[in-house]
Amino acid sequence: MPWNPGDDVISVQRGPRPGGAGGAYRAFGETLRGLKTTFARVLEGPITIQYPEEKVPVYPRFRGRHRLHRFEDTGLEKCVGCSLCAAACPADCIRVVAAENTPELRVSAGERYAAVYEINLSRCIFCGYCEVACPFDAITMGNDYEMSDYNRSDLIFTKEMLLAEPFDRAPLRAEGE
Amino acid sequence: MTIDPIDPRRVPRFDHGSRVPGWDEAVDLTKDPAEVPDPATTPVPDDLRAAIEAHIAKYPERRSATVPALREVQERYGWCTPEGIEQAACVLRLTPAYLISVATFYDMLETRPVGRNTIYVCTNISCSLCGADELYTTVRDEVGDDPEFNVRSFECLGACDIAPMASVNGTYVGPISLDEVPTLVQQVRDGAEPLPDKQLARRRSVDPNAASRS
Amino acid sequence: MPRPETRMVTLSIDGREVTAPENVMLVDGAKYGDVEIPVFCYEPKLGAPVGACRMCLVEIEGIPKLQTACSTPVKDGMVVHTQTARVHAAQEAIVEFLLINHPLDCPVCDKGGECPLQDISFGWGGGRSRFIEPKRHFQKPLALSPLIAIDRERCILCYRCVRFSQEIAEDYQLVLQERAAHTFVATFDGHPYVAPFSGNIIELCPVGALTSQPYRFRARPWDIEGSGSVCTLCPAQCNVNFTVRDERVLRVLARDHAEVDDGWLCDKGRFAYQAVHVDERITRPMIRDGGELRPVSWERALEHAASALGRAQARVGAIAGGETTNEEGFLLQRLVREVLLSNDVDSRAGGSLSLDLHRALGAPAAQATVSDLEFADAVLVLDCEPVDDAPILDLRIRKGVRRRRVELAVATSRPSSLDPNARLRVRFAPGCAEAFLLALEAAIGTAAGEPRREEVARLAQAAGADAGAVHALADLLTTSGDDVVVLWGERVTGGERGEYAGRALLNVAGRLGLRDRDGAGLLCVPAGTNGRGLAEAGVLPNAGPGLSEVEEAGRDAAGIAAAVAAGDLVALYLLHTDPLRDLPNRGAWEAALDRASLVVAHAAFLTEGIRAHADVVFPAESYAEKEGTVTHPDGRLQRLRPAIGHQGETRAEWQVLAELARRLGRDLGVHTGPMATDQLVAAVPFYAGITLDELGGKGLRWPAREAASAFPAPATAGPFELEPPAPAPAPNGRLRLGTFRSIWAAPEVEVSPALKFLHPRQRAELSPADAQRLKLFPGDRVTVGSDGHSVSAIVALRDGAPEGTVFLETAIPEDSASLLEGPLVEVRKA
Amino acid sequence: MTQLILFKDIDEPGLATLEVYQRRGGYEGMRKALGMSRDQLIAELEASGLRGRGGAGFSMGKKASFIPKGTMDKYLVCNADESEPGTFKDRELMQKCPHMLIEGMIIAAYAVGANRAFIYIRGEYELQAQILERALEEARGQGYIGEDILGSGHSMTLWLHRGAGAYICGEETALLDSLEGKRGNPRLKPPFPANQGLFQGPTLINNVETLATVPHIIRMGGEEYAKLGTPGSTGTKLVSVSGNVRNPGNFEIELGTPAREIIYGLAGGPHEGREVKFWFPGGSSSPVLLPKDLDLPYDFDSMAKAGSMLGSGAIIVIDDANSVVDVALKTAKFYRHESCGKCTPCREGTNWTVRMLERIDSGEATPMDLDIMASVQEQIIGNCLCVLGDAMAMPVGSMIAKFREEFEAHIEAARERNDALTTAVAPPEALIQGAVA
Repeated sequence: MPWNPGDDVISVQRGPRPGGAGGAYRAFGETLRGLKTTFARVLEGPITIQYPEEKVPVYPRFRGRHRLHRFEDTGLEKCVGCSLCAAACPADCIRVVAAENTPELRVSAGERYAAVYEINLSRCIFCGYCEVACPFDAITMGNDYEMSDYNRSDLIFTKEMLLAEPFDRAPLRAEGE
Repeated sequence: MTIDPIDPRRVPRFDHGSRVPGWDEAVDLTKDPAEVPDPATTPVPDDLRAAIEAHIAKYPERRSATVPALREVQERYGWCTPEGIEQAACVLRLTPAYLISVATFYDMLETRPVGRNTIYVCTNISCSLCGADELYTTVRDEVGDDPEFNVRSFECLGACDIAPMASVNGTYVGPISLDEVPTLVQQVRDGAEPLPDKQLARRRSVDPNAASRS
Repeated sequence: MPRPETRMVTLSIDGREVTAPENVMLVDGAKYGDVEIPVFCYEPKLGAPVGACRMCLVEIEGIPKLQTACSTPVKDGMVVHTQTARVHAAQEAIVEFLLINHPLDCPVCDKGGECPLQDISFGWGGGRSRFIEPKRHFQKPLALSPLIAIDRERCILCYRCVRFSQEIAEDYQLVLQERAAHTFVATFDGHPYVAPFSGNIIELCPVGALTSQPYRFRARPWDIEGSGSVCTLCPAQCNVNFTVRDERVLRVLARDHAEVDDGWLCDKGRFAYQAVHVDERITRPMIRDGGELRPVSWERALEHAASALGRAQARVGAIAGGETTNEEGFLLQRLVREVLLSNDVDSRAGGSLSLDLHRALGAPAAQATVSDLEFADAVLVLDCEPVDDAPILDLRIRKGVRRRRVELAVATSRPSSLDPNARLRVRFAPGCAEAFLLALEAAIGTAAGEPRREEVARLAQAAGADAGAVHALADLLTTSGDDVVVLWGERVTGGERGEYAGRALLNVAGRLGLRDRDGAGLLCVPAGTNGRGLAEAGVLPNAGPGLSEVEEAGRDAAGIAAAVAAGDLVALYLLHTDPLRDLPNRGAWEAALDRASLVVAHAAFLTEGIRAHADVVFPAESYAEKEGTVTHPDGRLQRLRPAIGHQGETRAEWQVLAELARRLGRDLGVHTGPMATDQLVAAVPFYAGITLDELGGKGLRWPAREAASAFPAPATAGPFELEPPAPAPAPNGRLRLGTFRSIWAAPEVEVSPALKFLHPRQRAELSPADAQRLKLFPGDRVTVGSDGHSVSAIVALRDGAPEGTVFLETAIPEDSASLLEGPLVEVRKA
Repeated sequence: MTQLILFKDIDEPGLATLEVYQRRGGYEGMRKALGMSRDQLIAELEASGLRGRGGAGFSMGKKASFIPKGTMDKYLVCNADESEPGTFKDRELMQKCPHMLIEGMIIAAYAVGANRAFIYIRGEYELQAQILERALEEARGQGYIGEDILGSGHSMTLWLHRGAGAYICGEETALLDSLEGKRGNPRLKPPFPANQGLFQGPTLINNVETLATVPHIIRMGGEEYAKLGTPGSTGTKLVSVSGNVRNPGNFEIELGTPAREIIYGLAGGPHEGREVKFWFPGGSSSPVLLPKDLDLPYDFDSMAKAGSMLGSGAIIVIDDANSVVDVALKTAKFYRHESCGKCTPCREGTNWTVRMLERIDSGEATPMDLDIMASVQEQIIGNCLCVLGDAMAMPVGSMIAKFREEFEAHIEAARERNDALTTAVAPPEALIQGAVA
């Protein structure tokens, strides 16, 4: 078929020419609109949070770093080393090695306890399945979110670290906030 | 890893209501396994052996004589003692565990020491409708903690016609009124016949048709 | 006895048409149609169903009541419903009843995650309980034995463990006590449940009531991986499944193989895995330095061994122990024959046989299989104690007797644990199997009408046996049916006259027509795990791979010991063996090891001979790390697969052997494990064409393959003309010495924490009559001695022991009977 | 007046001896039977319509005809383990006329070709066992038991086996296990004892009364015997009446006699001023019947039609002075104690029922528990290995169904009593896991 260049010509619509009031508006209009908000809030003062001196409060159900718990009355660990958290963990970051309680060394209330309980926080996705899986409410997701470290191996939290009170607690949001 | 030492007494343990001996028992790991006793190391009294062998002869398989053999053991030792069971096991060529399994199944075979005089008070429906429960408590109270007695409330003894009744050393007696209990217990203590005129052996048929004939 | 043929029937289950073999139970039949019927008490391995748990109730059209699917055989045209409301109601009811007193402590229960009760409660339960009364609670866990813990709260009284004890192991130690809701599983009067097969109840338990003490809390099902392999702790070569977590073997489970182990394991096989990870294990090469074995680098150990072997050259003798694989044995004989140019290589403990006899006894036509023991008309157990020598065969024989009424005869010196099951028991003097077999042959002749009665009497007397019993045995073997299996211990062909005993055995086999008959034949229980495979791989002084002729026959084990002691040989190569422990005549071996200028050993443990005499020790692989093949006594090649990586610095043994050869100037051409297998298969004509893939998980019996026709035929397979042997010595105030090796006599048992308590101590088994004559009582300490050697032992009376004989154990570290040279010994009060 | 068969000479002095028994025509049936062929004998038994007197009521002749012919070891077992609460008829028969049983057994053994026979007598029957042993000695002395009995070519041994106290051993397969020296656990059926019974051989098991009737049937002829009773339930039956009646004991009645006549006529009815509240027509395992059922004819079919069963013929009468809860608890406790523990529904179901009833009794229950209890009974019925579970579930279930208001009232009353005792601290007995009664 013979080629007819006329068929492929497209017409382009051009914008208005630069300059004039319209030009000025186009150049600064949006900026001014933004500045309107700025100037409107000037009186309120700065609201920057001075992290790490100040911390953002979290919602109560925020899933932060895990915590292991003890019974308040006996001081025994709630964890019996059942390893269900490890089974539930989609990131495979929990390792539990159980051992048996003896009359001399009683660590938990059941027959067994977790001799080794490690969470590799560099792999954890904070999904909270471990908390859901735990039949004894021994592990819960805490509120801490400050977990950065200089060394990967330091991100493997051991049982003692998980049982201990965190140094700094992340503040909770108040009711209705 | 450091773990705070915790006083084990502070740990709550289950408070259970097991009343079956054995449920809470672990084995003694220092004992040897209980295999079929070797005749070379298990002395069996001759008369016991003869009695058990006589039972064995009645059946096509030796094992059948288990219950009769256990009865022999009980008769000889008062209850199925571990030694007695081992002796019977040796003659029967079975393990003592097998015999204890059978012995604990049957009510009349005792696997704990008991008194020599057995009084089974029937407390099943027919008898208890006629006051067997009171009879049982009365007999218990009368006997007290006399170690010579083995008083048990028993399931139906098959003598509801003389309810409330008891089997005293194998002799069926009834109906027993509560005020006869002291006499009965005394008779057993003395080794006398229990309530002779109330024994089943002397009872005549109550069927009016049958009675009219003889 | 012909095996039952299977016919297929068609039935309808839940509207599906299902074709299943006739007479299988509905539970199994339903699986053919992908229908699952839940069960607790049903386990086909345990024999007839008991129908106790009632979980498998189903509706069968035409029968008003619900029926237990575990006890109803499938029938043609049967219409079954497993999903009706009635069935669901019944199943929910049973689950509710079972959970009434179950503690539901799954998180702390070892069974959690692999628990049938959990699965069935989820799958078929109602999901709720209306039981509000307090549950019962007991002390837990309680010990049932050092190996097993029992938790009675969790028990659902399914009877499996008790049935195992009573109907499979037949030890009758574990029973139910009391009745009704009070029923519980226990033993007699607090005795522990210790028996060779007790561990199987752990695997049978459908809840967490019986748990393994060594495995307790070690791992949960999602932490572990399974790895199938073969147990090489005894010739039974059971198929096992290792449970591995973090590169450690934590448990051994049975891997059902109907032709090998029938799904059971002995306690040694089940718990001796602990020896893989104990501190006592050698995991680094060692060299004797200043009188002490010290760990060194591989380089140094190899260099030292290679140069010393190079210096010794042809004056090297090599012994392979039972745990050696076919490949290792094959490479060892190549190293010795091709590189060191020595002929002195052996794997048999009991002395050498002629090549012809090896061929005749190993001929495929004369072999019986393990399952033949179950389906035979008659089984003769000849001079072996299955429960000690190959435990799982003991269960198989019991099964045959119990279920198929196999006629069992036991002909041994020592009373056997199978005696109560046997129709007939014949005792003969220790070491007199030859005379006994000749007597038996003559008695079979008599039964066939030959006038050989006097000969029987004379030979029986020479064997120390009762002539009447020999006649009775001949009658039993000839009249009970054509399929007769003779299970014989390698002990028969041991000793100086082993050759003749072997011929006598072939004569008996010929008389009974065992050759060329399916379902009948001979089955040898070798002394070492892989005795058969090593012989076929050429680890014999007078045979090369495939039982081929060798140009010049070498010395056998006893000959090697004598030659080393005499200085004719200077170096010893010990692969998986400690001669002081495993071989007879400890005195001769002590002399030899003392004199040898070089002893190279592959060993996993520092047993006495290695500790005192080895100059170079290479750490030996455990069976959980090994790669290779072993041959079952019935000719089944089975494959070992590594379950875990090599522990410590351990290296594969084929690699060490190949490396030594390379350093000695010869490349064997083996760079991987499978290459060694390929070389072996190429060298053994009757293995031709076998590949590792073909072996797979279940192994392969080479006698059943076509290549078996390449098996070298013996010049003659009998009947042989045999001279009567010298009669058994009369005790004359002394006692005949009989020896045996206990199932627990193994270094693995000594080092396993859980099994330690079982390791045997020497005891002298006597008949009550002898004890009375010698004024001995059970528990007395005695010394048993002959020719200057003596061992100390504790007196144990045994009613069935023949008069005039004392039995002592071998293969134990102290006071082993291998120190004594029979045939007569003196027993004195210590 | 009823024609007496079994009890004809029951109080004759010395009837337990061979001499008196033979004087009264004993062992004539046996002599007659030994002259007949085996098929003839079984035909006679079938013609008589005799139904088993032990509880199940299965035709005796039919059962005997199931025993395969052939030369294998066959067995005859007499079930003298009479332990159903309320039943004591066999006791009187064995005690007063042991030879009648022995004669019946010889005939039955001859009829089915059994060479080994056993009497399994419950362990508690000391006196009866002694009498039977003596009678057996006499019979052996006479050559009635032994080799080639009276020249008939039939040989048999007959031994007495004493039990040791377990109700479940009255169940025929449990009895066989017990006789083999095992725990008395019922076996799975099929195979039925007629094919694989004692020591795996074909076995005929019958109750004492059934076997004791056999000589009379042979003597009278099956047709003649069948004229007694009703067409579906032929012959006479020993009935044990006990409980709240004036004259408890065994009575021989023709089947089909109205129940009222037995309870009021023979047993004298309830005591002065009392009324029948309900009654068990066939031992404690039969569902209870009400006074309105008293006019039913007492036979197998009528009892079945009324929703209960004739069972072993043991009538237990409960008068209006008794609480149905007590009776239910007593019944349930008995079956809990006697369950063998083999199958789940029976072992756990009986235990659960007892514990619920104990709660009801101690005022810890709500009417909802009655629903649960009724549903537990339904969960037991039909799901067990043998009938023991059903034997508890049926009467207890029937009591709940028929006396629901009384149960509810009892719960209410007990609760109020509890509320009144505000000081009660100790846990009620019911909460502690069951004791051996």
